[in-house]
Amino acid sequence: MSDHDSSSEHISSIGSSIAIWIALLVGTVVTVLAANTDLGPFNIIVALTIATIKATLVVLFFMHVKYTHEKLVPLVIVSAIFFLFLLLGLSMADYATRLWH
Amino acid sequence: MATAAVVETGERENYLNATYGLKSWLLTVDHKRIALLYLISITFFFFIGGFFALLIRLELLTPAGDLVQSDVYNKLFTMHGQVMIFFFLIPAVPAVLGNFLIPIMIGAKDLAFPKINLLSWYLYIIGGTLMIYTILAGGVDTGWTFYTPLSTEFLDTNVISAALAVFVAGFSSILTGLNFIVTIHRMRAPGMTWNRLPLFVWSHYATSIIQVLGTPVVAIAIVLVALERLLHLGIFNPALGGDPLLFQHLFWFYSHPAVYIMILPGMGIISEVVCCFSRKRIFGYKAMALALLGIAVIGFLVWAHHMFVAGISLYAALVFSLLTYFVGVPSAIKVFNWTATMYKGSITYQTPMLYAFAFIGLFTIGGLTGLFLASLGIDVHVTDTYFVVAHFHYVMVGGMVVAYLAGMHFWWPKISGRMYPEGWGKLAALLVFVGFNLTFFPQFILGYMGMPRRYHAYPPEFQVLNVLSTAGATVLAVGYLLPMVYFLWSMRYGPLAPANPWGAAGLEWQTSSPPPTFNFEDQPVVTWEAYNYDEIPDPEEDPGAN
Amino acid sequence: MQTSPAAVAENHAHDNPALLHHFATEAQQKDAASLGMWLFLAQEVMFFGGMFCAYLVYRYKYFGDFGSASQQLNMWLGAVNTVVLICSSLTVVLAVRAAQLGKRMALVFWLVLTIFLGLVFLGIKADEYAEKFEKHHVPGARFSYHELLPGQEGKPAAEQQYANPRHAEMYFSLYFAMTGMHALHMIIGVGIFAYLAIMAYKGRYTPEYYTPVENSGLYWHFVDIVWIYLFPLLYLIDRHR
Amino acid sequence: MFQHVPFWPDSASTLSPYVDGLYIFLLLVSFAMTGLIFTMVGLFAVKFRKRPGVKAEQIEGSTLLELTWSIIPFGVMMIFFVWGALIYFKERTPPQNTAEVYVVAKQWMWKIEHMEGQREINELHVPVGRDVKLIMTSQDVIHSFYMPAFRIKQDVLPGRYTMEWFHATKPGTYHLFCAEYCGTQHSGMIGSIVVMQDRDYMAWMSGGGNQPLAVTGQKLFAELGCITCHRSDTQGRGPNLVGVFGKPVLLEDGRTVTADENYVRESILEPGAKIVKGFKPVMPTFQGQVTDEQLNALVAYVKSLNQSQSGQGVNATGMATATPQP
Repeated sequence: MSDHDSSSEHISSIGSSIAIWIALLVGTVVTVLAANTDLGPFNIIVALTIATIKATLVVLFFMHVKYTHEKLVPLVIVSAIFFLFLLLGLSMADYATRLWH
Repeated sequence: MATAAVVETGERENYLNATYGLKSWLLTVDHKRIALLYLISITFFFFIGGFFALLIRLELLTPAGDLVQSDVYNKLFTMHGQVMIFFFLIPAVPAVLGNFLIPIMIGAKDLAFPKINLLSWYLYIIGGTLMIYTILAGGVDTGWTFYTPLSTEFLDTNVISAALAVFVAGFSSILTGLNFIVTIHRMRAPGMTWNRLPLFVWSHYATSIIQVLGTPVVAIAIVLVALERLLHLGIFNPALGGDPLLFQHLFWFYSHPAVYIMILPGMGIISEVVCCFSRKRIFGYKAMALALLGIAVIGFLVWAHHMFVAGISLYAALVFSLLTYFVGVPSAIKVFNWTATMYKGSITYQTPMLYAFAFIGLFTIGGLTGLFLASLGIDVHVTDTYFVVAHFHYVMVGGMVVAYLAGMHFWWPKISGRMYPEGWGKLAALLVFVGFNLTFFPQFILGYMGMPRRYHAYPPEFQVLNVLSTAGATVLAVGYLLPMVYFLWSMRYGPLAPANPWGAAGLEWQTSSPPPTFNFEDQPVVTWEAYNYDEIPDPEEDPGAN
Repeated sequence: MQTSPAAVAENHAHDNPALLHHFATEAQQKDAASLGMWLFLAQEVMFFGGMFCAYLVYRYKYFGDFGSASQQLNMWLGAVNTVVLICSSLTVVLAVRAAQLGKRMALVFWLVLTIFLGLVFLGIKADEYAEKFEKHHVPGARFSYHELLPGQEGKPAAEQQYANPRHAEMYFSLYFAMTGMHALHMIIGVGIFAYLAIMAYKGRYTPEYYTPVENSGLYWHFVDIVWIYLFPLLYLIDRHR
Repeated sequence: MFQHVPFWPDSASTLSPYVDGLYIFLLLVSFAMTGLIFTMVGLFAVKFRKRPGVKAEQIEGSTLLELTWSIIPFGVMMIFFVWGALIYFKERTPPQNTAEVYVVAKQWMWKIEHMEGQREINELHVPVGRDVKLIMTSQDVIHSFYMPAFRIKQDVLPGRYTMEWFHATKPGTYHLFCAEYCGTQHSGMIGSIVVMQDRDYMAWMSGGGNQPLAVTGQKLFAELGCITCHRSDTQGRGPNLVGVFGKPVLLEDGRTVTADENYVRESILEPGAKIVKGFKPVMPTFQGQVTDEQLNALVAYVKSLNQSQSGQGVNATGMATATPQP
């Protein structure tokens, strides 16, 4: 099996998995703390940044994307995010420039 | 390798006669059999949708709403739209021809996920059953667009079952697209590089991207409409401060690219057909492949051009109008390159080629009138009129349905193992072309005169053109019925088809007609470029021609 | 341009019963399954994306009212559920690892633990929903809402400003749509893992063939990621005021 | 100019010639393009038909040609875009000092109110040669107010105002259509636009003893008690509304918005949404207490405060502190 050039052969070590798990827990705590502190307009930015870091950790390590030899999986992820931002961005392009506010 | 074009006997084992019995069909995981299951089901829905269309045209024969009541008329055009779009146009080419041909064209034994392929068909059937239920239970009159708040709060017809039907059919489409992408990436035969893929495969790759990434958005939008009716969630409810345009944004995010789901596979077919009957390599292979991907991606950036008068911001309208013109460039490349492919060819006029001529012409008109609609100043006048109706029928019927017929005739020998009658085929092609233009060209004029769409009664000055249109529709109906009759006839009485009746390039012509269950006797190894017509001998005699 | 994976090992011996007839090699089959799963998840991103788009539009329009309604949720329950989901993601990672190493009972154990954590999450969610019913915060005819906007508590009563109940109802519509769709995915996930646990107990999965475990794990992680965004977006609007 | 062209629609507004002009340009380009493609396909089909002994000549493609037929169409399309955008801009930006007409759409009729107080259903009488702006809203679903002879339509939405304007140039009776599918009697939601000479229009206007819309609004303003806080002589608990309309307003949260029709409407229905700087959020909502027609009257009244009392109202500088906020 080991000679297969497959995207899913990485066996994650228990230590690194637990490290990521702790990082995710810390991220959750920080999210809650930050949300209860007045950071002005940065509250939402901080919340989404932490969420994105957590999501990235899950994707890279728990979902093994960091270890894949395959360029296709990152490409699929990037295109999903790209098209999601198209949806959000171009919709907001309408709402943010309407004159009825 | 093209010497495989020896006439074979029908007794050879193939996917059709490998096993018998209803169960062997309903539980099959063979992509070719699933394609035939789709062929039967989409044909069924095509004729249901066509029947609604005929009733619509009959009603519009006279200015007064005299044939049916307005509520019935509203149900007719709604269900015509929903049946035709979700149950015919979107699945037709991918699920029938794509399903049948993609694995063979890339030299694979099957799609990557045969069971998911069968699941797709069952989802389609469940969605279709819900649609039939909707029709039998009294219909639905939301318009195929389900616009809120009309669909959520002001109608008491079968909106939820129609929404569910579309939702389930949507997942059938997503799974088909997913299957194609994985198949094209992972299942290609040795030597079948990306640069050697037939454009038909490229077109399905581009289509699948839209199916996978676009369909879920309309799925959730329609689920939210159903939940709004069912559980009184209020996401599109103006009374809660909801914006009715939000639904339109979500709906068109998919439903504009959905137009490309319908037309891109058609473009793939036309590329195959034009090359074959010109006996030439496609002009500008890379540009053609890139244009397909370009249309698919840019197609996602233009959706709000359906909303120029809906109350979106002026600036957003400008941006979307500009982006819409960007789609024009790859479309222009395609039309010019097909034309250039014919240059210095050795052209014969079999039925598929006649449809290809028709496609190039009609798609040109459909595309150009799209530029009218993309132009903001004109769109304000002609949107929601018959101009739009004519435009999208030129693209969807003149484009997609004509391409589908081209493909059905082109690959019918491969699918059924029999030749269709060439003379009847040419007659039907002529009827479709004439009938189509007579039906829909007058509607451009009606639209500019200001006749709104979805009207079941109209001012008398519009009658002349409406009568022309209805007359055309009857011709078109005959044009559609004919192929169904002679295809069925040919299954029994048609002459046996050789492996490669057209002398065409491509792996699908190197296996027998019809192909064996696993497509090839031996794993093919590809050593040639796509459309190597210089290396393929012209068939000594065109079995179907004259 | 790469050549096709099918080019590898044309005459590969079909010794593995899990290798389907139309694949040339196990690696090809595995890569196909993995790519298929990722495409499915891409589809899921867009599915939830539609609701996130609606959320973005209305939060932009009705920021204050959304803040008020958000504070009707129990932040601690949301946080606990986040932790539960993160733990379940870890157990899934360990389950996949156990499958890779061929440890059958460990695999069953981690799968069952994942199911348990999933059920804890759903239980807490159900409790939150029940509270919404009691407080009439469920959209519909019985909806009622009379709460201050964020940051109004300290003001004199005459100046206190209340949230627009209609916009709060909009918030709760989104809340139920988004968390409901997420919970539905969780329920499906629990069902899949129950099936996997049974199959794992029967010894269906080996270090050579554990694709179902791996792909279900990807699905579970995705559902986790959705929640990682839902938690701050739904529970933590304007909490500091 | 097109009266004698068969199947050409009436052209009766200042905008029509612009739209027709662009349309004809697009038609010419399209005919040229379609002609080119049809000719080429036809020519190639005949000239290069299969002949014994003649083989097809393989051509890989030509980047130069492909660039040519990408760039030239793109250039032409940019002309379409800019030309169309200019017309759209004209359509979407009403001039100053238009006559204003309020339109309320419902399934399946158009209710029309003139500033002078005339009301009509499914008919709109307008004078020739004047700019007319329609301020439209819907009581139920989305409709669309379409006047083909003026080449203009605009969707009419529940919950907010949309506008369209025109300048009729030719007396006559023209079609009014609902262009957005709105339910069972959609095709019955039609009417007529009657464009009249000034003299006839004045005669029509003077028929019946209606009171102007702004006066209706003024009465409502008193009846609903708005006047107790929004005083016109001094600053009350709510902002002074004199001279506010059409001006930028500074809000409590630091934003600045323009006091247009939608703003006034929102302020009545959702007073808490935008608080004017320096005022307390004490105004109750009038959601559900005023009809769309009454809202129109109130909006008309607030607007009228600009003209009638301009001497008093303009204390508020450019950045008015006064708006219809509590």
